[in-house]
Amino acid sequence: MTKTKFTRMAYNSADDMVFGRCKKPIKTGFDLEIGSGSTIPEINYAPRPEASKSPEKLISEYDRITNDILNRMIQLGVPSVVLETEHVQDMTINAKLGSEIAHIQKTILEEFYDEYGIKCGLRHTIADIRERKNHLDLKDGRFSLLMECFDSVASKGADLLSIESIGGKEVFDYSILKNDFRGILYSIGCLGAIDVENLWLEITKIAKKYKSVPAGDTACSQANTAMFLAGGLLDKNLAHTSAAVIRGASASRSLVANEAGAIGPGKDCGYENVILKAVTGMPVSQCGKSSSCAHSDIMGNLMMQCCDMWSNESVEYHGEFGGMSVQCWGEVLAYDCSMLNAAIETGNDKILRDILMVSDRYRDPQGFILSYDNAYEIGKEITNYTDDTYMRTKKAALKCCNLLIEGSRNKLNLSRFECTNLEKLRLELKALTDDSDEFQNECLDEYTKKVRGFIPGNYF
Amino acid sequence: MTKTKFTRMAYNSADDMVFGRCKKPIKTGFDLEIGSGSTIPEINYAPRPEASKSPEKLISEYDRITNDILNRMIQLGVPSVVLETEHVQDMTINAKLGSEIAHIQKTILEEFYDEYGIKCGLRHTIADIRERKNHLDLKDGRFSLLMECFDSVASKGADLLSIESIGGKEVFDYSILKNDFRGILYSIGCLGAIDVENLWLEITKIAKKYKSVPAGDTACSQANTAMFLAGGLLDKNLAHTSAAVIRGASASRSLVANEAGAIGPGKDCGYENVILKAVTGMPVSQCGKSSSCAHSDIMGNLMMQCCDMWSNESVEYHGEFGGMSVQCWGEVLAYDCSMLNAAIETGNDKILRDILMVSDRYRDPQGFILSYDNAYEIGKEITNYTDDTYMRTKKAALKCCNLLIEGSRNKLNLSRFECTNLEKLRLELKALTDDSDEFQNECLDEYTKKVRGFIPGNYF
Amino acid sequence: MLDINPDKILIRYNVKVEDNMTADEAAEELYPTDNQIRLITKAIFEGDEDEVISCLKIAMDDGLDPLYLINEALMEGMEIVSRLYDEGIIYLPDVIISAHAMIDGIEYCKEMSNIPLEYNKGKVISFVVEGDIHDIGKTIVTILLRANGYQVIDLGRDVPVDDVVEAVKKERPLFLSGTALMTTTMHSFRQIKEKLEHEGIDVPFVCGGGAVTQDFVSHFDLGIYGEEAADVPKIAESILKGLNITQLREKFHRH
Amino acid sequence: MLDINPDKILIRYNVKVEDNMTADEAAEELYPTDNQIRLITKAIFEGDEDEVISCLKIAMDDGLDPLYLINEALMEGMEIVSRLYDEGIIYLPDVIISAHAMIDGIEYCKEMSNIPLEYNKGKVISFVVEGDIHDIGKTIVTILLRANGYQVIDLGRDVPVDDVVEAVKKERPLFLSGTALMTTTMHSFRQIKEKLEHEGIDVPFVCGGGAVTQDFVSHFDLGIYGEEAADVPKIAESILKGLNITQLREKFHRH
Ligand code: B12
Ligand code: B12
Repeated sequence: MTKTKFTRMAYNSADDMVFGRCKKPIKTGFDLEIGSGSTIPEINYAPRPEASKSPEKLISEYDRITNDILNRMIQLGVPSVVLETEHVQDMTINAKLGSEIAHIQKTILEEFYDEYGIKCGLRHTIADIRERKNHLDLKDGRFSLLMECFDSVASKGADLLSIESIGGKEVFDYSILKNDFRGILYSIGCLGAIDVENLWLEITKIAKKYKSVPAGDTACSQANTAMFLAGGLLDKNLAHTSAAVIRGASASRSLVANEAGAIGPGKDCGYENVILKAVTGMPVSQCGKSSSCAHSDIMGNLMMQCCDMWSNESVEYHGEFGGMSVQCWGEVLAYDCSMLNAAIETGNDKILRDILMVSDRYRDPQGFILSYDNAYEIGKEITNYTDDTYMRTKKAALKCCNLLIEGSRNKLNLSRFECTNLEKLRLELKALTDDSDEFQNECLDEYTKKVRGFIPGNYF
Repeated sequence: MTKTKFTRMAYNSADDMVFGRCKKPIKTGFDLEIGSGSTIPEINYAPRPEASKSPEKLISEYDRITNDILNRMIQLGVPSVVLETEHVQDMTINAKLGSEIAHIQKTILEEFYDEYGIKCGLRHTIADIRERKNHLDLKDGRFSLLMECFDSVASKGADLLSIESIGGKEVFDYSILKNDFRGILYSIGCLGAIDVENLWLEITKIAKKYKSVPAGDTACSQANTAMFLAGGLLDKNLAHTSAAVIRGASASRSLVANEAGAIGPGKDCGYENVILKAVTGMPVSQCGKSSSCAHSDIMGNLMMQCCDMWSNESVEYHGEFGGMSVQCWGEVLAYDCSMLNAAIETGNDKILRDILMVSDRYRDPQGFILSYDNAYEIGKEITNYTDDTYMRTKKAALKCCNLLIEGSRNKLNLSRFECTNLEKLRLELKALTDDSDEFQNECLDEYTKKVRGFIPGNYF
Repeated sequence: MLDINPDKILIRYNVKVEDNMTADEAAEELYPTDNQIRLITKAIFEGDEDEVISCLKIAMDDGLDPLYLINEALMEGMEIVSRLYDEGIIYLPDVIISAHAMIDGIEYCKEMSNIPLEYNKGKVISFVVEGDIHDIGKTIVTILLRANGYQVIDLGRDVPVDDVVEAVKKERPLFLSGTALMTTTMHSFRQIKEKLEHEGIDVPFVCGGGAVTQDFVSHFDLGIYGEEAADVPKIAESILKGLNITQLREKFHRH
Repeated sequence: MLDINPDKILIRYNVKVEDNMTADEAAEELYPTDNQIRLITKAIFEGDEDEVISCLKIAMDDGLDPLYLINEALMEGMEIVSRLYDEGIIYLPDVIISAHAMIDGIEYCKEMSNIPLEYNKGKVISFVVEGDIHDIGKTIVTILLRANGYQVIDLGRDVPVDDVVEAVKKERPLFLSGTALMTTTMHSFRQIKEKLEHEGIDVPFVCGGGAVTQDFVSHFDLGIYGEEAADVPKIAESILKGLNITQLREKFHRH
């Protein structure tokens, strides 16, 4: 059973949401306070291709990365920073490797904290290794392996624990390429939600044991896959209206982690986090403009609107004229945060939030949906159906459609193609039953047949 | 003889200066308007090491870079963009190579303009090739070679012409490592100023011939060398107070280009441009936060305060997860500009300007000096001594000292070392004669003896 | 809350350049004139498999040869689809639906043919490297190749180096298509290439996926880098035409 | 105009960690106890060349050996200077001034010595690559090496590959120190290295400068990458101690 139910919004109005501040700030790491009045850069990195040749090389790579980042932060006068290490498979499967890296990083953080008093913390995002060559293996051996890794990185000092869970991925991958929203909702609202709950009930226990923070999940495997397929304005793999609706719906899935005990800051790549913040009042990490090293989205500024941590998602470790890549991108993040913090300190946070938001509000349907006022509305749909993850996902999706349609009558300039797609989508969603059991039973049948590799036992 | 004299400030008060708008906007390229109500990203790049193996490879490298950048701008919905190509020696010495590249780039810009209507333009910054192994060769053969290259890139469609001139470098390099401010002022205020005038009287003629824009110079070889030596907060090669004073003084040198006919936007790396904008009302390009690919400064946000174009200075062309490096950094610039433009459109430009400025105002003496109000004050010193480049340089430098001393009594928290350095510096400057001829004669003598490679004939 | 006139700060180029023609109209202009063939290509375009089969049936009843129908109707229809996708007029899901209709059509033609009909332009092996589970790009590549008439052996994701090498040895494909999305996994490409070389197998190796860069791929001899899934069928065609690695790189390396 | 309380948004770590000791006090703690030697090291620290010479004179009059004075007083003083620079207590211009005083002192000792005195720890060739005029980094490297007792042959900037190779052949230095600040010029390093190899010369090649990355340098065998000018004397010392390339990289490659 999940623990917390979010039956009402954490904020009385959308306008109360700002960056750098949330209803439920947290303390962790070395003097870190997240969401209590300032934004914090969260720097992410990926080892060079050569570095994965041996465990020693990999360990030393993270050692160097960590030192480089902290050195640059000191050179710039940055008061606080979070480092995120996203595990690659080896580091999770071989928990000793992952935790050795956590240990080394934490030791370096401590040195810098002792010498300079820089506030800092370490997030480890465990790789979801439950995907095998032709099917998912969500509950058995691989599940224990995952938990073993969480346990050992937490024991070695990782302050924030996260995962990008893959529950529902098999059905999603099948459906998204066909624009089949029935399958998409089933993946997000049913399968995904079930798996997230299973995962986070356990992760929360481990976090408690070591006093680390169960930080949260993301619907990366659904909403970000869609966002990437949608791509830039001229890409033609997926209508951006579809991607926008999937994003809105995915909040329902990510929220389950918080219901199961996660307390934020959710993973940077969860663009749906702004909805989660509205619902839970917990701090969030976001990426956008300053993660263009990792990917291109079309709401780069907007994503700053309500962030508590601001992240570059990931950059390969290599040299640039201005230093190592992690230093350059870390510097961008640090200045972004400094700007946000200056706005907070001078009482201009809401104005800056709005400037950031309007600069992308009409750039793309995805940004429109995630504008904090709209995000808030989507959150309300979700809190209306607390106990039925299917219905709340469907309602969130429908709300997205309606917001977009309304928006398109106003300043949101949709292409003809997007309009057609949107209308089709809305009708398809409307036609779906309101009866969760009925929906699930039908889908179970249908997708077991259609999707090779969909094993119901992973969920039920 | 120089043409224009700036005897009074272009703005009645510092507060009238904002980003995206200037008193003397210019039109160029394909529908570009610079400084007339919106900021524009200016994207810079450097070829991969392999690409310089042959002229063909180099040409194709710029072809790819140009296409990549424009594609990304379209994908993001960016309305206007400038590309800057900084020549490497070969491209200038071999003017055919440089102009072939200009031609290819311009052709690509035209294609994109025709297909999408994106407003765009091309800057070529010619390499100052007048530096030989052991001495400078400012006036003779190499000067003509320079002008030949300006002529041919302009004839092939480069819209904006620039150079980072090196006049005075020999004496500066000698003096800076000894913290000898006498030599530093001589380099900037006398030698540099003379060379800049010689250069820009000619460049302006060429620009006129082809209707391209004589955009401006920078005191890179002095002020940026100092800034780089100063480095981050913990670096120990040069006191940041010295670097700040050199920056302020260097405006006097860069301004000579505008007196000789340059009409902006000055080169991105001229951090002194804000002072130039205050004096001339011409548009400026700046770099800072989003040029951390190229270098680290400690005033990353502040430099956005009054920019008309916003630049990444330079990034090596290579792959990142998010695309090619030029696309990723171009994206950062584009979002930054979009934020600035959204502030303009919603009438919040001054608030945002101030947020950006205060976020770095007290981070470092250099940022403090360049805060627009202080920059304006320095500009006033310069306009007070229009006809005497030595005196205006000295007065600007002294003004910097006084501003810093005053600042340090307030919120600018200087280290003990910086305070000592600053006081020494101020006394040294104060002790210098007010008689320009006397100063120049003495220095000519002194530095001819001291500096191997200082050839007076380069200037007189 | 602030609001803004977006036209002042951004341009939705997708809207701006959207053709006045609808996709249907654009396709209409491309259908062949022969009515029978036209109906089949149209059914392919519309992704209507039932319609494809029933049109094929009629055409065969009228004496048209199954192989002829594959080449002149089914493949032709799919070419229209690919072209409109390339031109940005239709979207990937449309392509996928059409591809399924086409594949059904081909199956039907095979069944109905008197002589055994082995229709494909060439065999391709496609996989995601060891340690990597990001497979949606690979799936798209596979679909587009099939849509263009290639037989694709899809090895799946997280495929061990040796399995790839074995498959190549066994199948001797026209080329090998590899996907990797992580810096830490793409070194498998190099291992595969070395093992293939060691076995003396000289098969073009096309590589792509999120983390893979042209520079990385350029460092090994058999490699061709492709940026988009849509490049793969084009590369395939060039390989069929006999272009060598240098020529392929010349043509497809954009950065 | 807005204003702000900066303590809320940034930390001036330089101010925060500034030692309570002044540079003079820190140096005071490091001077040797012997008073004659102490005076010389102090004069070096203060960069007072006249004082250095007059102290040396007195010491020699008292019978101290010039070579002994170089090693125990001048070099010792310079070591204090280098150490305080490394620790961030004094700044580069101070080092430079001290270095000049030390070099004057060495010259004086040489003059006064009965036996011909060739004092240096080793010979180093330093240059900026062809096509590159960014030379201030090289100048710093040169100064710091000299300050640490090395004899530096400074070839200047924009130095053709062949000139470097010739100089190495002629001078057979302890190592070669190259600077490059542009991606387009640093390939000279590779050329120099190849030519040296071709001539069978196996001299450590230390490379640095703005555009040079550790990855680039790691790709050729003789290369050691250094990030800061201050690393060069340390690398020099390690070379003197006989560390090989692998060990040097292990020690100095930070990224
Ligand atoms: C969605 C996503 C996921 C989804 C995958 C869903 C799926 N069905 O594949 C999920 C959530 C599962 C996931 C998980 C992880 N991910 Co992930 N993921 C992404 C993301 C955001 C988008 C990838 C995507 O789907 N793109 C859309 C598809 C269509 O694009 P594509 O595959 O690149 O294919 C296109 C082209 O490349 C081309 N193409 C593809 N193949 C081929 C082949 C040939 C021959 C050619 C020519 C072309 C070609 O065609 C396609 C369309 O044109 C990327 C970001 C990025 N920049 O790529 C990160 C990314 C790849 N992931 C990353 C990471 C780190 C992970 C995790 C390890 C994180 C973690 N610790 O949990 C885990 C993996 C766990 C594990 N077991 O190993 C990193 C990799 C960093 C690195 N080290 O290199 C990235 C870059 C994100 C980042 N942090 O910046 N991820
Ligand atoms: C100042 C500067 C100039 C000055 C040079 C002044 C001088 N006295 O050297 C001037 C104005 C002349 C100049 C000109 C140009 N520059 Co310039 N310049 C710079 C800048 C801003 C700072 C360089 C500097 O002085 N740094 C301070 C010194 C102390 O640092 P350093 O040399 O790196 O040395 C340190 C370490 O590297 C180390 N080190 C140095 N050598 C060695 C050796 C060894 C063995 C070791 C271990 C360590 C080591 O010690 C030092 C201190 O610790 C850089 C930016 C950057 N990111 O580097 C651009 C930069 C190098 N320049 C650049 C360019 C393009 C140019 C021009 C071509 C531009 C143009 N078109 O006009 C011209 C050159 C014209 C020509 N004829 O070729 C680009 C190069 C890009 C590329 N392609 O790779 C850069 C990177 C700027 C950018 N655009 O991003 N430049």
